Amino acid sequence: MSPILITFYFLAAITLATAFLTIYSKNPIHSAIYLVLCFFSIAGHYLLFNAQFLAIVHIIVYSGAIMVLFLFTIMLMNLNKENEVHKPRITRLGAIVVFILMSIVLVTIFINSKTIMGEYDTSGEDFQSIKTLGKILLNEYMVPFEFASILLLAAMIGVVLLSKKEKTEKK
Amino acid sequence: MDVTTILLLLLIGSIATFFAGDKLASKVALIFSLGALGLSLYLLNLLNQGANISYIGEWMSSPKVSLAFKADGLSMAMVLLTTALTPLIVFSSFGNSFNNSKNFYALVLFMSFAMVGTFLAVDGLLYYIFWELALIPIYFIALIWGNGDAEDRKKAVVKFFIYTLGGSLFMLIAFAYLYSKAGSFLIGDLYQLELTGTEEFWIFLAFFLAYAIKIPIIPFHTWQAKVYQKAPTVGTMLLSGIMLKMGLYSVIRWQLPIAPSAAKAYMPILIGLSIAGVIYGSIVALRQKDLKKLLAYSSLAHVGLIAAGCYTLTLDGLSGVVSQMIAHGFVIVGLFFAAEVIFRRYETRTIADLGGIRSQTPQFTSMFMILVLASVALPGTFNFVGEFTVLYSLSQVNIWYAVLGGTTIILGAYYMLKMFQNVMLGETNTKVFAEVTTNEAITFVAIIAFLLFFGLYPKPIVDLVTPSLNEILAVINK
Amino acid sequence: METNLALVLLLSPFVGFLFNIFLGSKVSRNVSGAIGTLTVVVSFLLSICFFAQLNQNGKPFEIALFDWIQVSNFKLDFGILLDQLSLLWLLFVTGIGSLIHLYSISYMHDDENMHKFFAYLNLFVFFMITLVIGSNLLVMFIGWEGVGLCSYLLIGFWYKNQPYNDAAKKAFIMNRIGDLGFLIGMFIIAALFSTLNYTEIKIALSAGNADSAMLGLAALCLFIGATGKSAQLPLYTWLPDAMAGPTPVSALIHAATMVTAGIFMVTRMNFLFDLTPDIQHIIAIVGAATALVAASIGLLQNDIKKVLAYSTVSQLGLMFLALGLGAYTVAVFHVITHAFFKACLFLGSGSVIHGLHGEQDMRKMGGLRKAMPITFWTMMISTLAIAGIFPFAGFWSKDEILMVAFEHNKVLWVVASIASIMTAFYMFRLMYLTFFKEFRGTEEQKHHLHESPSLITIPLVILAILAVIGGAINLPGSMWLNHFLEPILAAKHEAHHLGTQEFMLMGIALVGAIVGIIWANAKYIKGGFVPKEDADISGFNKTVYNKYYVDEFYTFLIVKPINSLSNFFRTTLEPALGKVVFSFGTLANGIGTQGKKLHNGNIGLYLFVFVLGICAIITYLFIAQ
Amino acid sequence: MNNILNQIGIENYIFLSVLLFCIGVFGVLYRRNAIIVFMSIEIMLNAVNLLFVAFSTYHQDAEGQVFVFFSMAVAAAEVAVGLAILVSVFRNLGSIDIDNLKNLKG
Repeated sequence: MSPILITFYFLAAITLATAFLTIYSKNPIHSAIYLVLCFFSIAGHYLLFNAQFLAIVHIIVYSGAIMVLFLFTIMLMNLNKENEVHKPRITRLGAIVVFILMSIVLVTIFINSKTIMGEYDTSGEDFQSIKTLGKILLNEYMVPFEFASILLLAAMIGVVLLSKKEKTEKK
Repeated sequence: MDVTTILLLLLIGSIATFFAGDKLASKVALIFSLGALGLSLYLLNLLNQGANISYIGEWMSSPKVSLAFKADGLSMAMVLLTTALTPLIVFSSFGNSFNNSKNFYALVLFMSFAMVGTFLAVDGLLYYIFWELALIPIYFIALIWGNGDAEDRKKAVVKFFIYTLGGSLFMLIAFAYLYSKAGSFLIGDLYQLELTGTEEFWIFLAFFLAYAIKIPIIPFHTWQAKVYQKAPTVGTMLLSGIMLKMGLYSVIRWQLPIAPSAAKAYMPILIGLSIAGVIYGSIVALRQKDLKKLLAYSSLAHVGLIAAGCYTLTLDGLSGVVSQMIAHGFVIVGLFFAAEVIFRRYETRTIADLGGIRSQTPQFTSMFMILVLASVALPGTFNFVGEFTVLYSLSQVNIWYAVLGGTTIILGAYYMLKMFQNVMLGETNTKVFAEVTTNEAITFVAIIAFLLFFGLYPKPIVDLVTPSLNEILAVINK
Repeated sequence: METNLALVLLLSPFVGFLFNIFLGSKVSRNVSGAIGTLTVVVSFLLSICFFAQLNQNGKPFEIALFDWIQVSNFKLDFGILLDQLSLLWLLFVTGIGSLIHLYSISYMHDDENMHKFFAYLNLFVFFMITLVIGSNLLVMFIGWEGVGLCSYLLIGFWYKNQPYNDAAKKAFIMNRIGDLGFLIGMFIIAALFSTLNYTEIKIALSAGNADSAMLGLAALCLFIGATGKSAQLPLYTWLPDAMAGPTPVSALIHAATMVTAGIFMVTRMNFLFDLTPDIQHIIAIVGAATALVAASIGLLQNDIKKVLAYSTVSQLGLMFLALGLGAYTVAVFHVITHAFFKACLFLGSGSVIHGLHGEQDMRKMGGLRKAMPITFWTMMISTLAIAGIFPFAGFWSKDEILMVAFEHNKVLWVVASIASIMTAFYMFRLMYLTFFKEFRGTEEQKHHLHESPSLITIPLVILAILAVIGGAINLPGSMWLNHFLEPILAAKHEAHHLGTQEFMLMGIALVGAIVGIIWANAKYIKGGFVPKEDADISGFNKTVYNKYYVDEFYTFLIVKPINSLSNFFRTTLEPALGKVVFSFGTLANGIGTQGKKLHNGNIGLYLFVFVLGICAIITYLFIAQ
Repeated sequence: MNNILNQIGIENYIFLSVLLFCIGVFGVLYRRNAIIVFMSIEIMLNAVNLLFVAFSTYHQDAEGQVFVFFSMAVAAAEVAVGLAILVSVFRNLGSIDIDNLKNLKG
């Protein structure tokens, strides 16, 4: 067992556990906190791959921006009570069955597809440093990159419109 | 100069009519439809001189669809039928006033445009588009300007629309399949396809559903009578005079040559069904209470005979079919117009409420009488030429077909004369029946003159269509 | 030149028709009548010219005017053929036609639609000429249908009366049943020989390699056509009803000309019928049966025109009997003599009806001899002729038929003889009831009794003269008609040499006719018997009086079922078919209604289905690989 | 530079991603709270992103990472809009229980 493998198992365990707890916690606040942990562990995986740029972006976007949004929303709705009514038993049972089914299907498929994969090779080239990625993003993916900004702008405007209190109803 | 000019003229006419405003609409429509008639006569002349008036252009590359309009004798005969009837129909409606007449006449011209397109297109998908396009204007014409209770009318018209559309979908499927085999929608490529027996059967069946509903062949006729009754007379004329000929034309142009061995194999069933339509339509017509419905069923009977002629797969059958299509187109338009003339004066189409008109209006009586006689195929009218040739071709296949199909001359005389007696004869009606106006008389005279002239000298029409029918028969018998 | 003359001959009545239909209402009645008559006279004169020419050189005149209908294996032209047969027919059609036109000027003088009457009459003559002079079957068919149309128009001439219209419609439809037979016959012939031209068919037939079964079928179909037009069993019922038309129409169309079209056609196609002996038997039997049935109905009719109508049917039956026995000339001979005396009888009855202002019931006539002497005498002559009294025209022609029948088949001879005796009886019954004894009508009618004007009586006199001397054209000695028609009818029947047997047969026929007359005399003159009111007739007499209920039988067997079938189709089958179509719509609707329940808005459920769907798709894709 | 996968193996990442994804699915199906459902969706998204990065390393190619970058951008937008919708739903219904959102009923 190399240290890297141990790190992987450790991170994987955290990822799965926190993900599961996110879903399982009754208190939305707890869920959110577990989710943050989950995201951090995923960022760890990225670091393990030496994908520094993504790791940092991930932390900024998910753990930073998105989680803050979640938390704000939860606070805004005052949902920190454990008052959620559970779904009917049959639905929960169904959910578990579907979960297992999905896992089996996907795992079986990946196991069976393994033969197609080749050896792990090392090109030796630098393909994922921030510098390289930056070049790729602003050359080949220039247009999609700009579109992404437009998308974000549109989302922003949409959100403002959506969350504005409707005055027409009162009139 | 090629055939697309007719299409363009009609389309422009339709738009121009729409923008002409309600007051001028009918006149603009008449001018444009007359123009189309003149143009098609000119093109016919060119065709007879041997000029190439077909047009083939690119449209879509994938799927490969081209703007292919081919004019041979058969197509030109049908185009002439359309362009000759359109001005007549437009002119016949001068005595009526319609709300929003600009829309109305624009739709009439648009329908004419679509029908001419159907007769000319030789690319499967293009043909299909025109075929369906023709349905849209008649839907609105019948729905908006029809008569009778609005709910009833809506029911009948929507049923008609969905029924015919549903039938045509099978045709689309057939075309899609044929395209997958041939890689092209062009009729020439489709003719050359070598299909297996099963394939031919299914393709034939798909075409048959589309055409049997449109023609209509029993038992697919249930939409017909109600729509004819509810539609405004102009709509009824368009439907019975031209639109149902689209089905018959398509049988000759598309169904038979593409799936000839199926047509040969199922000939007895097809002819039997068509002739059953003749007898059934005649018998149902006997006891109809509504004038337009009676004419609708008479149309069913006549068209049954025409369809039977199509499926004989002989030159006589097909040329008789073309003659009979043209003759029937004119005579049924005339008869519906007579019903309209009566309606304008008496506000009713119920046969029991009529009678005793003859003594008040000798001119109208004579013209109506001639139309009735033409419809029962009296020798000397064009209908006789058609019916004789069709019955002859049936007798060549099997003499009993001719005997059974020939009952139309007995039953047809029975219901038409009964109708005429109840509508026109008898003690003078208490209500005043004004003599026909000049406009009305012109319409009648034009129709009658046409029927009598070609009844005595049908050669031009037969000569026009024979070469193209021979080509089609060559494909069928290859 | 000849072509032009032939065209004038054909089109002259048509011009009269056009004139009367378009301008008739604008000119005076007499002008309209005169033009109508004149155009027919022109045709008559031209027929005489052609006849004289043909008599001289013996060459028939044939010309094809223009192509008409073209089918794959042959072409049909609009052809004219003027040979012995057609000219013979032309002569009496246009001749009697002219007389009847002349008669109509006076007879129809008070009718508001007189110009229309002449228009239709002219049109009829036009179509009749077309029928006769066509050089192929299809041109004959134009005329054939055309005269049917004119018959329809003229029977229903008084269109305000719906029963008259019914009669007209009935005539047209009955004729059309026959026409279908004619059409089918033509189709078979066309299929066999690829032509409809008489001469070409004849040539093709003489080659003699045609399928005899098909030939028989063709002959039978043509004969069915003839039964429709010539009012034979089983299609005769329209003719008595056709008496609803004005009397000149009955005389022209339903006695002298149109109804003989069937005989013309069979004679025309004699070469075909000669090859099909089975069909000839059928024709003979049908003819004899018709003669007997119609004569027996005629015995008890009270309407003066109905009696004449049944007499016409009966006489036509005799002609068909002759045709069936292959004696075409004899049939033609009887057609001509019959045309003379029957036209005269009808016109005479018209004169009587005219005199009585529309009364047609013989029970309300009587004693008219003194008031209408010319009418009486002309009708008397014709009655003697039709009864077969020596030496009037009818004697010769009817006697020939009986002789031919005697030679071939004794049973047919007996039937025909009985029919002749009946004829003599009912014709004299008609005469006695109408002209003898006292007048039985109202006082007012009696007051107005008068002889008809000269325009009516002149044709009567001419026709009566012809009825006397008409037999001369084929007297047993000279046999002019036989010789004249020889080019057309290969003379199978050699002229009878007048032996003992022939004289004996003539004697028997004469005695039979006299027996009939004496019987009538005994009953109506000596016994003073007047037929009972309708309600009082009973027993077998009632059956006969009601024409054996044939009309009722047809109504019950054909018209009623078709009408109830129509009702059934209209009220039951049509909606049922409609429902079947609608059921597709109902089905789609039902699927929609059920499917709507799945869309209950529960997002959880949607997600479940969604995920399961993904699983299924992935699995499928994986397995498919 | 050594390929990290030589030591861990791509299978491990695949299983990790699959499990993570399935947990996300489970969450979506299991919970009624719309926010938690939303979080589950984020988990699923991350599982996929993780796989992208793993394969990017496997192929020694940056394309996968670029794609992840874009998907993050989209996710950010989506979360913002989604949460805004939730807020407005909450404002109107006073609850974000997805079983209450039944207006889609046909």
